[in-house]
Amino acid sequence: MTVMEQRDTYRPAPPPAWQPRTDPAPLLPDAEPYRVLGTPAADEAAAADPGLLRRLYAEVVRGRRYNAQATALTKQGRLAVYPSSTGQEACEVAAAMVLADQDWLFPSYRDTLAVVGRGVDPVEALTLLRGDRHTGYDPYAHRVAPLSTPLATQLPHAVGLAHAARLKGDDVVALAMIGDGGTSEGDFHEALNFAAVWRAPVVFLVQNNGFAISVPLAKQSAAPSLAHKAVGYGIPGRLVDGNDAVAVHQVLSEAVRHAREGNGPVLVEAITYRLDAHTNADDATRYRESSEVDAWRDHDPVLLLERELTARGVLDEDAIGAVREDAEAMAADLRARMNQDPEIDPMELFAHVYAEPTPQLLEQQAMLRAELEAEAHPQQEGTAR
Amino acid sequence: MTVMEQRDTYRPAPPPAWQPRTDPAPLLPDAEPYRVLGTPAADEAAAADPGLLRRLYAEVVRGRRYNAQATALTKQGRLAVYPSSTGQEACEVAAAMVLADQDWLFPSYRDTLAVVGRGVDPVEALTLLRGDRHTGYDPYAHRVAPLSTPLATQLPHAVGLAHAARLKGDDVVALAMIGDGGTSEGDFHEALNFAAVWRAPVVFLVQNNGFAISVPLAKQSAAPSLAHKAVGYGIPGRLVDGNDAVAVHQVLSEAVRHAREGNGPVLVEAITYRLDAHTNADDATRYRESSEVDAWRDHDPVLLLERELTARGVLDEDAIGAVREDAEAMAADLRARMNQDPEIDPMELFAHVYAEPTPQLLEQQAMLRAELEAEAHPQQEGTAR
Amino acid sequence: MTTGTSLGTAVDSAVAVQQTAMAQALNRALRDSMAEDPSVHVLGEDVGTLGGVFRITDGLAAEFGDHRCTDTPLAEAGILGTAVGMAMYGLRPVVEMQFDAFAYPAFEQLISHVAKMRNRTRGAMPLPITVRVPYGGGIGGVEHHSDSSEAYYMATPGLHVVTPATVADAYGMLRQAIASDDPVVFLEPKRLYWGKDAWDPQDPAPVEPIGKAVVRRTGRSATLITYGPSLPVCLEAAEAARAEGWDLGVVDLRSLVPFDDETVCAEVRRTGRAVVVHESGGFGGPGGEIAARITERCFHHLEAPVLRVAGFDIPYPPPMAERHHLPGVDRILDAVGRLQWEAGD
Amino acid sequence: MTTGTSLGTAVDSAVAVQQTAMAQALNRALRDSMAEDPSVHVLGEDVGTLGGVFRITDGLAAEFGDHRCTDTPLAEAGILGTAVGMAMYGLRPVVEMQFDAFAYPAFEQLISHVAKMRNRTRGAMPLPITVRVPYGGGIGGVEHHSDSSEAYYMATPGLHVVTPATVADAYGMLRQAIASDDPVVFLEPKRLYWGKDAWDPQDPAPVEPIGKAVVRRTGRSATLITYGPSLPVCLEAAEAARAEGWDLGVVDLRSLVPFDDETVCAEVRRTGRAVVVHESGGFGGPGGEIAARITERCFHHLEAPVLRVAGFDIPYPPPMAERHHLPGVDRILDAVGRLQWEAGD
Ligand SMILES: Cc1ncc(C[n+]2csc(CCOP(=O)(O)OP(=O)(O)O)c2C)c(N)n1
Ligand SMILES: Cc1ncc(C[n+]2csc(CCOP(=O)(O)OP(=O)(O)O)c2C)c(N)n1
Ligand SMILES: [Mg+2]
Ligand SMILES: [Mg+2]
Repeated sequence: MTVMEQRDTYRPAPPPAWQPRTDPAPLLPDAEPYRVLGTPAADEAAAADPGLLRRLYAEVVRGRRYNAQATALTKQGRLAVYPSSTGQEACEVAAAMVLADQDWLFPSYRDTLAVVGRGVDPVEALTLLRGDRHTGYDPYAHRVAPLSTPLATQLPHAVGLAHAARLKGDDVVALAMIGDGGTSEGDFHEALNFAAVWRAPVVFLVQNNGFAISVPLAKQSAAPSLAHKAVGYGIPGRLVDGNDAVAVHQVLSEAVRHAREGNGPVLVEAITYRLDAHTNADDATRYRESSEVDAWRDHDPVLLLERELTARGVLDEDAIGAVREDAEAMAADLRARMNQDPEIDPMELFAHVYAEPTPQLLEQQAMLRAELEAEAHPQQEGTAR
Repeated sequence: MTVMEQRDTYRPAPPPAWQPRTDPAPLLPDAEPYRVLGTPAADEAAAADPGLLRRLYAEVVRGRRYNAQATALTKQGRLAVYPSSTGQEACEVAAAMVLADQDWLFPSYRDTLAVVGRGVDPVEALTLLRGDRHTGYDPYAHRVAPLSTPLATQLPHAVGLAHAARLKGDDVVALAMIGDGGTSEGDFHEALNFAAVWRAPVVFLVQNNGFAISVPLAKQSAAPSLAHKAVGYGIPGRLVDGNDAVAVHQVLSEAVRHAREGNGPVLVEAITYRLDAHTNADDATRYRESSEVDAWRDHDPVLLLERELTARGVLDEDAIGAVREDAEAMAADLRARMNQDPEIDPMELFAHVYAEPTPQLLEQQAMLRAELEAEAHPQQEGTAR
Repeated sequence: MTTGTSLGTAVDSAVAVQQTAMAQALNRALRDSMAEDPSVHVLGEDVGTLGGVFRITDGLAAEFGDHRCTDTPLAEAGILGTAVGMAMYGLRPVVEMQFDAFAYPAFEQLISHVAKMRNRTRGAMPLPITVRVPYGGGIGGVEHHSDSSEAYYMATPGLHVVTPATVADAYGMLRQAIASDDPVVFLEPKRLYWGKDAWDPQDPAPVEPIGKAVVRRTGRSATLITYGPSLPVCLEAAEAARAEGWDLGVVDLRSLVPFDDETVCAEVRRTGRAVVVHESGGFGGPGGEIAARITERCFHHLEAPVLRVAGFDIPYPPPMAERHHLPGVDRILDAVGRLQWEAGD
Repeated sequence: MTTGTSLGTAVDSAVAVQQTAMAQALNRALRDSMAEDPSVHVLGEDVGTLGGVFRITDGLAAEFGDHRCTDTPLAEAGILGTAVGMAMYGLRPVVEMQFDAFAYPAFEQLISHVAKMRNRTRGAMPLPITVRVPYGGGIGGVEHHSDSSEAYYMATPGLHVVTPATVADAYGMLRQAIASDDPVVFLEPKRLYWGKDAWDPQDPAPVEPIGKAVVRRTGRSATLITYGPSLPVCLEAAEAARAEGWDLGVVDLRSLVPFDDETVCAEVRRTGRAVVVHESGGFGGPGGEIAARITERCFHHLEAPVLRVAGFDIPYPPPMAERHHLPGVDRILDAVGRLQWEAGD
């Protein structure tokens, strides 16, 4: 058929593979972060489960106290460093609470609180930051992956684990935590994409605390919101007030349910603020005004809950006092236990490099053992030294 | 102020940093790929610039012929490998045409056609695939970066270059090309994000040809469209029928204008199809039905233009014949020149590793020189060998 | 280039056994591992429907299902990173990197997690992951398709780094790698993929465990120490050396980590002379480590310094120039000739 | 740990000169480079407003503007990849990687583009990029904050790999690196950042060019060969060795690529004994290459094999255990003691 003959049969059409795909509309986040406290939704929440609000309050207060205690421990030289989540306790606490026992948490280095929330011993959760061990807890005991220092790298792990569990037919959701800065890393992108394509049951929680160390969000992203990234993977993006513990709890619970029911991953962006410096070693005055910090102090997660609950008469001074006492007891225990010198066994350096140490490692271990013995018993040495 | 006192002043509010950010709506792509040919928009296009349509047609036909010739050269052992863009010529041709002289092109390994479209000598554009040289052309001569084999890695280069030009006050737009598969790489994400934050004048052109080697789009992404990724960076995403050369030309021209005027990057997804196998070494029947290929043959970019232009009376058999002859001449020239054996200077191995060869490289070069001399004059050797 | 010459005496005697290519043996190893152990999962780019660009995973998706042999999205960090998560949940992922240079995007996952996870968790969370990396040149590949990246992996504690050079080892060592509770970087010499050897897939010959070097040829004059793609070249060189009056031994390292000091040093102590041969760049490449540790252990047995024949310290050249870059028989014999024969022997 | 002892005789005599920390000298080098050459741009995480987590870029954004010293989004491949593009357009980017292990995400860009671009384009497109990598341990850093990654970079042709160990070199070599038309991986020993030395920022002492090693201490008995964070340790060891009757020389390599065979071999030929000392893991680390090339070149001058003292072949340990891992004075002296003194001398 020549072109001229084709001319009459010319039926213009869109490209053949083209079909209207998923509707993007339901994947897009709302324009405003979801809030409960101080809104009519708080009535419902309080009516539906008044115990939950009190539990959230107690946990947020404990979390705040934990952060303060850990920061104090850095000053006493008992911790090498502490990246505090002060101001972000609502996210930390809710992330741990929404998971079922068999679910997995994939924390970033700032998420000690969420780790402790899963049941990990508070001291074991801190070994990394104390400096005696890397991961101090058995990840399988409470289904908590190691705190991840390389940003965003734990996200693909969460996807792989959730995918594997699904392949095995197990009811497991993985919740992976990351900061606003971390969303710029390639691993964030790859993890979300794999999860979406595989429909893996993963909830990605971005705590947008406004800064990556000194770098403000405006230098990190030009997106309408970080939750808007979700549509690019074909998954729902949700935006929540990260200082409103009840709202975070609701949004994450809903996301976990969505994932658990086989609908694939969800991206949640929680708008929050880091009230402390990046770590005890950081000087936040170099990059932000105290007026900004003050504005956020008034939107503090502890305060928001306290105000709401007292306004509702669910909490009174006595109840608040009891919660604070409980937090003090936790802090005292942590302090006491962290004030003990951890034991270091130098031979452990070689213990877990491989299942079986290589001949080379055995040689090195023998060398170190000999050195330590010579140090301990200098008189037994053959040479002058 | 105690909590109880605060109770009365409790004014619930959204998080302090929260402001309504960019409106996402204008960033989202239309639901259907933009088309011109066979639609009323074709009237306008033909009226506005009838020469453009004919030029596009001539280029698309030349491109098709170039692809066929290069593939034939692989069979004759004149090229090591050729990743054909047969079926995708509309994108290749338009990408080169929309750029001004001072602009830069960042091609992927499949984009030899676009490289040639910028003015690079067709033989120099093929050295990489012939195997005598890596990049055969001077990137500065026509402002074309080397063909990039590692997928997506050239995208951040485009961003950096465009950013640098903007800092220097130069009017330069960078157009970076990538496939659907390449969008899964972390570098894609990082490049788009940097470009968006820096408002760098970059146009990202994704040729979605349905496959990454054997992997179909459905295993690559669950997004409504790849263009929907744009909103996650706060930049416009556009969707176009990639086999409609006029539509691609319009959308890319508009994107280049947008970037040139300082509005930042644009992400364009062109829906197209690779009619040939991935490369001459690939067997596409292992992963797709010929019926699918046939459906696309009917939506071929050459055919779409030919039908439109003949239907409009802009082209007749003679004109078509002339275009084809021109393409044949180009192919004959390419064939003739590629049939000459390229010269290899083994000493060049050491020439461009550093500005000045290291002492170690000089030693190695001397060794190779001695070997080659011994090979050339075996009788002059001292030893038996 | 000689590939697939019969290696080892055991194989030499089995005359009736069929000729099998290394690619087929690798495919068979994956299949047998998957059949025996349902926790073995293969993932990578094009490994499913296509069976991999080198066809190493051919037929696995059809036999075991897409969920056992999975075409992933195109993102190497994502592939290895999700494999980490899968291993955390008790699976044994076998990851294919399509070409050596395309493993680099996964470098961070490999170095900071795969290699360290057991250590980071004090043994609680081992990662039995096999990372298959087709490596090396000699196949006429364009830019970025012929890297030798073993130096990077060798320098990373926590990884096993192994590479077969024979068909029997391809099968046996891949089975071992998959069965290992440690992460293994399994380097597959691309240019040996289609080299054939007498090897019976129905009755695979047992091979030495990972961590053991094998003396492929005993010799009295000097010892060539090599691995992977350079083994056939060394055997050819040893054959050619006879004409010079040299009786060369050839050691196939097989495993770079762990390293078999014992076997290597026993040979070198006997001959007193050694040349390390590999295709990877010389400077900072594996040969430096190997030569240094031999010297540390065998100094007083050495008649000459341990020499190295390696790829040049340049980016891998275009295909038409690669023969100048790759260590060949002549270059190896030249090095043997420099082993200071006047000094002793 | 001793840092900032006065190094070199020239400095010793300049008593009145102010004490300057290496971090300050690096900062000064950036500032002077930026002031002299408007094409020098600094980019990285937190390099702007904060001045970097180690304060090496302190004040640069204020002095030269955000566009010259830019806080990037948090993505190392993106940082290095955009730097490649900037260099293509004629700028001289200086990239800061916040910690050694956080350079790994940029590995692909470094290996496949930065190292190769000049070669890929036959000289047309050189990339004058400086990649600053704070490296090594000894600062009590948690996991992933103390890696020594020099072996990876050394094994990559196309990169220069250098590391200062003195305040004067920190300034001088960073200036040279930025001025170089080749890409330079500039390794900054973290634990020497705050070590001070007599050095005048107003009148910076000239230093040897990149590619030259410097003999920091001459000795007759044996030569310690080292670089970066281990230099002060070696100088301390040499001092302590006097008590044993050993007169040790110390060579500061400064530049791993290009490597100064001449200076190193001249020293070793004189003493006949050498120990290579570095903090990076031993197996597959820089020491293997160094020992092997010394042996190749100086075999008949050697009374003993070139020994190595290095970090163990383990993931970097937690801070409270790092002192056991790091090569210290005793471990160096033990190695010197094993240099077969009975054999000669
Ligand atoms: C891959 C990688 N690059 C850089 C760093 C250094 N670093 C540690 S925390 C941090 C900022 C993280 O910001 P964000 O993700 O917003 O988390 P936040 O600290 O606010 O919780 C940086 C750059 C790192 N840990 N990992
Ligand atoms: C980083 C990297 N990983 C893997 C490859 C191997 N590879 C070459 S082409 C290709 C598929 C690319 O698909 P797509 O991006 O859709 O482009 P297309 O081939 O369709 O033009 C793959 C996996 C590569 N070149 N680079
Ligand atoms: Mg943050
Ligand atoms: Mg494609």
